[in-house]
Amino acid sequence: MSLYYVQKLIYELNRNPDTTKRFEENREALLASYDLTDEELTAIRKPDIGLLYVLGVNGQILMHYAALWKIPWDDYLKSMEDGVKEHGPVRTGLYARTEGKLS
Amino acid sequence: MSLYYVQKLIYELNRNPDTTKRFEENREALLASYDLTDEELTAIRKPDIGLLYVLGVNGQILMHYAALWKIPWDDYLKSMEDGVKEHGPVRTGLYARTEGKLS
Amino acid sequence: MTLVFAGACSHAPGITGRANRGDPEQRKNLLESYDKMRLAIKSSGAEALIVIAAEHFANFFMNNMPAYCIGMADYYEGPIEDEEWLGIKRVKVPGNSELSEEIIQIVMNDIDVSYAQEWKFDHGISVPLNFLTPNYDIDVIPVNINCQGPPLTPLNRAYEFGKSIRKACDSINTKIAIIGTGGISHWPCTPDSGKINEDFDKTFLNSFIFNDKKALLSYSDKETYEKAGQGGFEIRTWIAVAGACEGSKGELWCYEPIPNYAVGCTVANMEINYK
Amino acid sequence: MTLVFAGACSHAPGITGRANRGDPEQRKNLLESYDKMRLAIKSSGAEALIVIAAEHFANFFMNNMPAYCIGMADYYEGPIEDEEWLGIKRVKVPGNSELSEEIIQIVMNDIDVSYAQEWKFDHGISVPLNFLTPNYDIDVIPVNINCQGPPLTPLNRAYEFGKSIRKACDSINTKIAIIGTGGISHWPCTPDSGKINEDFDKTFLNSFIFNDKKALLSYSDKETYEKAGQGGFEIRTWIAVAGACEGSKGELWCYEPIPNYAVGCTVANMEINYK
Ligand SMILES: [Fe+3]
Ligand SMILES: [Fe+3]
Repeated sequence: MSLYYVQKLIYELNRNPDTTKRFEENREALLASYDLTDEELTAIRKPDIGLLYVLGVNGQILMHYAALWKIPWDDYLKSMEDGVKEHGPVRTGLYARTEGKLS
Repeated sequence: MSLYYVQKLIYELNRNPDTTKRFEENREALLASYDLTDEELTAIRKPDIGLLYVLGVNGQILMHYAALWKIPWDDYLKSMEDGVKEHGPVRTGLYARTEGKLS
Repeated sequence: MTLVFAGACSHAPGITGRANRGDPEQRKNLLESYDKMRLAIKSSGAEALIVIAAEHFANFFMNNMPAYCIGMADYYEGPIEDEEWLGIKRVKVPGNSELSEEIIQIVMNDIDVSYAQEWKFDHGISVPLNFLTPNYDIDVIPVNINCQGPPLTPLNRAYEFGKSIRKACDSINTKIAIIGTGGISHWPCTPDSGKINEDFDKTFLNSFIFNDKKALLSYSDKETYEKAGQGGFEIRTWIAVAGACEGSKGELWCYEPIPNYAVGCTVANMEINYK
Repeated sequence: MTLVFAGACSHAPGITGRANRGDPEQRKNLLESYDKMRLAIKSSGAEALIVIAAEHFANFFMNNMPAYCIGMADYYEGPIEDEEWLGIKRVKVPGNSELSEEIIQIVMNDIDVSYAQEWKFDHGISVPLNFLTPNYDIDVIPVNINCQGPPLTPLNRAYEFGKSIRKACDSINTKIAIIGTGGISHWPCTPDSGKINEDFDKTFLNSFIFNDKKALLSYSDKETYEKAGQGGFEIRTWIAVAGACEGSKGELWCYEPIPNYAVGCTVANMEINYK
């Protein structure tokens, strides 16, 4: 179920300016209010967009998180490819069906 | 549609501690972020529980708003009766069907 | 054939929150009936409990109001209300996201359910669980039918929803119990709070016990509201249980109108007719 | 008999946001086709426009994910995206809560829709409106089919949903236009972004144009995902339009695969067969 809370955090960062403000000002307190594993926390803090992709985060949510960190579009796309190389195929969620790549 | 925003405000006050905090600390700024008429604003600020009832607020939401103002249960029930006497029958929403009273 | 128990009961917050304000004899009967249901669920061997409830703006609001919603999380929390006020301690309740997903996939062929990977129970689920699974040792799958904010789902869809839940249960290799929880007549949080329409309740219960589909589906929202109040809309939860057991009969274990609990306190079971 | 126009089109954010990066000839054809649709809606006399869309986590999330949702507000806002990025100015779009409620009440007999009294449009609705109602002078009724977060609604339910919307339109005394907006094949926000499967698109469009129900409903989500990407799940919006016009034929006005817009840009209409 943890993927749910990773996605929820990012969804709320996308949609709720108050959450974004807390993310800027008091990050750890905000993160503590979500049910996240250590690996997920690492991926969010770094941010490791590739790992988040491998953890199953939906691109329609993830792209906004990359934008929040001012990561250019082409780098965002490349991070996902690199993520699969480094961390292995997408583990769960939508993209797990084809390991995150076209068959 | 304005009843929607009255109910939304109260719903968020019920469920979201951040909203409640803003209500305590910076009330007018919070109220400005909802699409409310002057009559609704008056009813919320006072608070006029009876008028909110007449405006159509669902009791399952309204009771929590009364509790936020530390209004005892019996007074809460009486406010609604008084509201109908003062402001006339319930105007919209669920209770408008029987003017807010049993037929 | 893995639906192993079906029943329905009340969930009014007064039952736990204002426990001592009910007539002692009536309360005794109510508690004994809840306990009979607890034992029946236990001895059925149920591995999961579906609770078909009707929440009160705890998770769902008019910004996205589902007619039907099924929980799909590995745990839930509740009650959201003040623990003292409700008389129930806040706990983490076990869920089963995989089982939920299996059920949702099947139900979606008939009924267009929303799903929720997070859910905070209000008294609508926490009160029944307090009596039926006091140790929180069984996976719960919460289900909501919108009985609060019109437009409301038609009664015949609630019946079909029950049938669809039954279809899912019977095609899954897990023993499942179902309870519905709601009304019957009551006027919560309004000037008429505390009123109970015993005639309405008894007529409805009679139709439920005989699983008289035609009678159960004959109510208009207008009639229900006038005779049974806003709380009466919660008959949908009972109707869904009737649908899950179409063709079988039930038994009324308790009906105690307790004005201080603001509702006719009811516990009933429904036989399961294996097809 | 008051459905007066039906059609479907693309909504990719690149169409407005990266306008100049598309091939000029292809873009010209696309814009002319959107404009043809704008004029067709206008000359149909439509008083309201139902947009059957598939949003991208703008309003709906897995905490309460509706299979189907219909807006019920007097106004909406959009786009939620950065105005520069999307190339569309944020506006207030007129709605009609009473008309919405009428439609919802009728649809609820067949399809268990959620309703929403507030809704912020993302590019999924804002891009089509930008071309079809550039002056925002017609009441819009937004509709969402969950095409993002599985479990997804079965395709046959999407077809039934279209039929039910049609039933509602035809029993209401207001002239209504419907458009669906989605896919077809695309891989938004993934490493495969920009890829287009023309074969998949053309086969699907052919089935749409002939309103070949059997072919339209024959896709499994697995097949769609493998051949058409996550974006392919949005075929549900087209299937709903086909359902609304069961038995009639359509016409393909534009199909331009534009990699820089990350989708095969499509505009099609569907005849209305008055029964
Ligand atoms: Fe209730
Ligand atoms: Fe899309």
